[in-house]
Amino acid sequence: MNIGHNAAPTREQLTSLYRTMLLIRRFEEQAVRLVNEQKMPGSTHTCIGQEAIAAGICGALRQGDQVLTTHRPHGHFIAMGVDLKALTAELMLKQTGINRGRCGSMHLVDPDHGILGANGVVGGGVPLAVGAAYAAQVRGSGQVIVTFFGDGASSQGGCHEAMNLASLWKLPVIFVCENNGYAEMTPSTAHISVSNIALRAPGYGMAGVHVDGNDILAISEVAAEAVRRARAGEGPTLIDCETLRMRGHFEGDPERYRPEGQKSEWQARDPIARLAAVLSKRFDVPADELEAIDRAATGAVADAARLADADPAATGRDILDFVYAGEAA
Amino acid sequence: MNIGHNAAPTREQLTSLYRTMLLIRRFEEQAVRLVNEQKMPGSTHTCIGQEAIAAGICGALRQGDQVLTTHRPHGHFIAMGVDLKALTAELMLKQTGINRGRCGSMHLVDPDHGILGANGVVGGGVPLAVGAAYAAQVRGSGQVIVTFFGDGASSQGGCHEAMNLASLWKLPVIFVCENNGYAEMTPSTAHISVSNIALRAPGYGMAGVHVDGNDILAISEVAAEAVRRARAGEGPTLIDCETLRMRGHFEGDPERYRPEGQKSEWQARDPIARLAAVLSKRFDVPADELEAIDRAATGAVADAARLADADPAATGRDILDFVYAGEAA
Amino acid sequence: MKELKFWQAINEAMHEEFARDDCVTLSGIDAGTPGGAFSASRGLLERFGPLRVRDTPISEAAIAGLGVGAAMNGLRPIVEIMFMDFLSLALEQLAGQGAKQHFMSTGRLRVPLTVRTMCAAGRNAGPQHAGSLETWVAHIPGLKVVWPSTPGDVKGLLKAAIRDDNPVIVIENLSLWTAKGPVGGEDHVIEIGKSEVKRAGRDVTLVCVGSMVQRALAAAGELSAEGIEVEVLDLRTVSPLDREGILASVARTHRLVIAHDAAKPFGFGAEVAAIVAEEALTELDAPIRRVTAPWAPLGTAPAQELAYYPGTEDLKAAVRSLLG
Amino acid sequence: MKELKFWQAINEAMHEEFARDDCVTLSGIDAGTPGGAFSASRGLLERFGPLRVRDTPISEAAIAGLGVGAAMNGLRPIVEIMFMDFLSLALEQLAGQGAKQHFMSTGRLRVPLTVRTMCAAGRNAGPQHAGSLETWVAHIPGLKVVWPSTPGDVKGLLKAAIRDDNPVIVIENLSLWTAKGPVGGEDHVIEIGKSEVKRAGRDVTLVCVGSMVQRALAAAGELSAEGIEVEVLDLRTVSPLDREGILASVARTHRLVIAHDAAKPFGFGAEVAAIVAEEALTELDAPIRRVTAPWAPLGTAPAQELAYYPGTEDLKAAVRSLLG
Ligand SMILES: Cc1ncc(C[n+]2csc(CCOP(=O)(O)OP(=O)(O)O)c2C)c(N)n1
Ligand SMILES: Cc1ncc(C[n+]2csc(CCOP(=O)(O)OP(=O)(O)O)c2C)c(N)n1
Ligand SMILES: [Mg+2]
Ligand SMILES: [Mg+2]
Repeated sequence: MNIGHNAAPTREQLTSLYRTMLLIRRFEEQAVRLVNEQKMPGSTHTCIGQEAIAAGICGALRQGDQVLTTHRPHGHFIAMGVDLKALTAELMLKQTGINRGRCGSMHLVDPDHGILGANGVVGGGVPLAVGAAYAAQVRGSGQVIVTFFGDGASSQGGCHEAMNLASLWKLPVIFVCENNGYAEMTPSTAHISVSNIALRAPGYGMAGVHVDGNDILAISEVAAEAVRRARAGEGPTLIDCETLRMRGHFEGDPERYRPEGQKSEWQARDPIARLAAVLSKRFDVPADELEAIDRAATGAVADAARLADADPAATGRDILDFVYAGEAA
Repeated sequence: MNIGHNAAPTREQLTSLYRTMLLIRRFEEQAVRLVNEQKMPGSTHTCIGQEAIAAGICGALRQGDQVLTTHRPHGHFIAMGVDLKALTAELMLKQTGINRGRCGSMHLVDPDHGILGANGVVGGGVPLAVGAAYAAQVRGSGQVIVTFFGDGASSQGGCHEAMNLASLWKLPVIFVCENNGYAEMTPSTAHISVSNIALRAPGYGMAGVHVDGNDILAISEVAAEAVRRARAGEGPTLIDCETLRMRGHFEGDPERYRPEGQKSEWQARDPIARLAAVLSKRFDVPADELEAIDRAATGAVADAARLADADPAATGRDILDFVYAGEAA
Repeated sequence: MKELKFWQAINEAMHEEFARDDCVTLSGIDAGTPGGAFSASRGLLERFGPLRVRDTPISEAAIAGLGVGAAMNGLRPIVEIMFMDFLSLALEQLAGQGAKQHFMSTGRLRVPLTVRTMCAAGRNAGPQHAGSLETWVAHIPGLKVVWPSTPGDVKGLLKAAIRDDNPVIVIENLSLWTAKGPVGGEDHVIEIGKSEVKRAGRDVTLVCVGSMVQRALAAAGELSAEGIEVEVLDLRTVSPLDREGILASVARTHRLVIAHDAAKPFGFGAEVAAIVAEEALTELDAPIRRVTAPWAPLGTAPAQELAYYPGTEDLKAAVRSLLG
Repeated sequence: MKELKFWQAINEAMHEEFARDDCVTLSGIDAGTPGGAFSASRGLLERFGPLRVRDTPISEAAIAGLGVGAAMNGLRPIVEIMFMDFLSLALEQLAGQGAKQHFMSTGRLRVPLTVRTMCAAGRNAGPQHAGSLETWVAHIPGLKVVWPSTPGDVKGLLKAAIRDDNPVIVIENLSLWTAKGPVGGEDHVIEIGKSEVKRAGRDVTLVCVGSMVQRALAAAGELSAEGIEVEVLDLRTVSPLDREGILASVARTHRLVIAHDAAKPFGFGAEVAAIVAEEALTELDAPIRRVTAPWAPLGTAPAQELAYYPGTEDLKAAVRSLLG
């Protein structure tokens, strides 16, 4: 779905975004439970509170566009329409997972749905996105490439190098910083030297926008313009989305670093509740329609988990497959 | 010598800067000849046209301050007062060179004169400078650390990481970009996405200044203020010095990439001639005094070369010395 | 002797060295306020203050450069590269810059730097988080690399690293984090470059390091019941390797197995094998055997990890195969 | 057959592969307008245009990432890391990202990337510019590493690298730049992973690669006059190593010397020695010998470089010592 630059979003468009955001929220809430039940080994990073960014940015893309994301990737995968069952199975490290249990939460990759990968290495995907965008430019494929990265990742040298290059070559790439207040246990003020990363855009001769990361309407508008620019050959955009990670860095994080009252303050800015209010107030969407969307989301993620749970765990038998392309797997 | 923030420079100060700049110019001209005579093996990068930057920045430092520089380091070494004979001997790869012929032009290092090293790796010294500045801060040594780097080096990830960190920690470091129009054979417009690197300073919450790199008065003023800030604990400054490399990237470079008329245009901005004009017009320094300075410089570099030339070439005997500290050399 | 967990031994070593020398500092991601992502730096910030103990941005190149540069200007810093995989991001500053400063300056600069880094093998950390990449740094003259296998060893080797006037990389296995063991006092410093026989045996030398030592000891214990006596040689230091220690053990046993979690080609098993093939070929009564990870990235799933890393059974099979 | 200089063979290989496949691109510092800092890409920009042939900023991580990402999205890119030393800056994108994409995506992504990089040994380029660091990449599953020794080989191996569906690092010795030799035509593609006997001999196998092959052939020629016949085995590929080729040669000669310009520990000499010690120990009539650079950074001065790298005399002495 592509919300036009100036066109006001329609009821259908917003309802669809609402559906995506709820699907992400319910998926993540379920992931928390599954981690606690020890059904998702390894570390799991959820994006509760950040759903509007995934929904809004990915919602502005079209078939063929590509996304590279981070160690906190579930929202982006869902917004790109991956199969929920295969996704859940991967997080449960099942043989039937998207990546046969090789990747788990942090290294997920699903090119069939336009996702060139989560990344276990902070900032690792940003240079890759510029490469994918270069390929789009050379091939004239019309693709737009999005790379999500955290406030923490903005301090990686590779991000800087990639932004300079992308701006110079006017590549069709969008840099989306999910500025969620923390890198692990360290608050952003202790690891980045600016309040928002979009302030770095002028230093690359690049368009930069700072946006409320919990406001899906604002994000969708910014995303549509960035996509338009990229597709028109006008070059990259750097978008800083101000948000807050509402759960621990990983599930199990004691979160000792939270200032008092922070979460309840941000609760009031919850992106899903805000969109629900818009839908009901501005578009007169009845409460039971919103509830039906929620029920459907809850049902969909539960179905996925039930099916995935029954699947066989990944085995050690095929660990040597796909080391090199062009060899028998 | 330290030109105060607001105080106008004195005749003595400017004469001293003139002496330094001429020493660098004559040294580099001689280096060109020595390369042509095959007396300086390896690649030699000269800084003709850029002398004001070395003289102005290093001239604002005091004993104990430290400098890290690049593969184009001669000017900085001379401005920091290294022994001309030992420097020349090193470039000639003599046993008596500063680094016993191990380093040559590109990897020179002379901590006894406050220089923690040239660098064979573009941008390689910038993170080191931040480390040295951190040590200064912890030890309360009052030192200021300067790191020179090229326009090309600004695209290195390590520079970005270092700047973010230095700004966050308010380290006593000065980032000096010698923006000389080219990185090897590629013009700056083809490799950096902004016209001057100081435009990146706001993205680090850092002070940034763009200065005419051929105007010693302007550089001295900017340098004095940056040093004051660093010493006062106000944090780093990013200085972009606009200049032009007047010779090839290395001696032997055919310079096919030069637009016509470029050099003659910049000849009119020659930093040494401009300072000579100031000295004679504003300070009534007589022509013969300026000539004497020149003669002294020419003589000093010639003496250094004559002495160095007579020294024995570096041998292969001691190549295993100083691999690890604390072992017999 | 007092018993401590592995991470507590790291913590104690740092506390002691911080107290002993004002020039010791610690910088790393989450190293300060949170006391380390895995608690190893707990209490340092409170005790030694925010100048000496500092959280950094996620900037591995700058973290390494910070350490090298600070060491060049009078500190004796410890920096953290959270996982060994991320040495890839720090390698220029360590191998290209730090390793060469003493050499290039003909002795006038020193880089008394300690780099702490973790190996997350065995924790379902997946393809980009659990690498055993000691080869990258062990190949570089000017660097040293140690890899302790017990709480006592990590304390002694970390203290040695901090006091060493050269850049030393200290690899810490997360899988050993809560392993308990006796730990020496303030003067417990272990010499870098020396291996230790962790179990003596006459039949086969089993060379290993870090968390592999536990698997090797388990294998040796089980094989002993079969009448096979394995000598477990814990290298402790991956660079420089202890030639004398290796050759002495092979001279006793005449059979050699080397085990590591890194991929086989260009791992330290190759170097140990080459040393023996050069200097003690005639001592060998059987081919050398290497037991290593396969030639593939690592999968995340438990069964994949289990199949990937050499286990006690693999070690036993390799030892037995030499005794035909 | 036509004779070309080494750099001309590189140039011709790229021209041919660019013409053959629209997806082939080249990015690197000075690669475009100047035609390469050392002329290897001459004429490509003019012929194939500025989209496919491009100058990059001095950003080795982004250059590598550019290549990997472009390969993941349908191109068959060539990228340049000017000198092998600077692989340190690109290593995460190559080893941490590029090498694992095919594996992680269970076969759905491919990375048909070629990385050209130079070794400047022997040109007074100094401690940070002349490294032989093939170990860094040869240790990584998912990557391949080739190192040609002649104009014919560089053409054939570079073409093979470009056509390969995996990331391949091609190392080019600047010291061979103007060496002339016969070069095959458009279909001249050399299989990656296979060594070549560059000179047959019955007494000693001398394993080497790249510019060392010339020194080995010189040594073999001189030793032949003394009645010693050396078999010079040019590995051509450093990863994966040609086990069969190595073992077959050792089975013929029963004596093995390995020579390289990299430091000895963890160099490919260790891996070759280990393979033989594992699989052909009983074939050996003498200890294995490695002839390598010493355990030190490199100095710039000519005499220092001369003393540093193994020369023909060192090779001859090593061979003779096995026949003593
Ligand atoms: C290069 C690198 N360094 C360190 C880590 C360990 N690590 C994993 S997530 C994380 C924090 C990332 O913060 P941010 O980029 O803000 O993303 P967020 O977790 O907030 O979404 C760190 C330091 C890593 N994975 N990669
Ligand atoms: C990391 C790295 N990449 C490439 C090179 C090769 N190289 C040497 S000098 C140079 C150009 C540097 O340009 P700039 O930083 O503008 O400095 P200038 O030469 O103009 O003073 C390049 C690419 C290098 N030495 N290091
Ligand atoms: Mg964050
Ligand atoms: Mg420049």
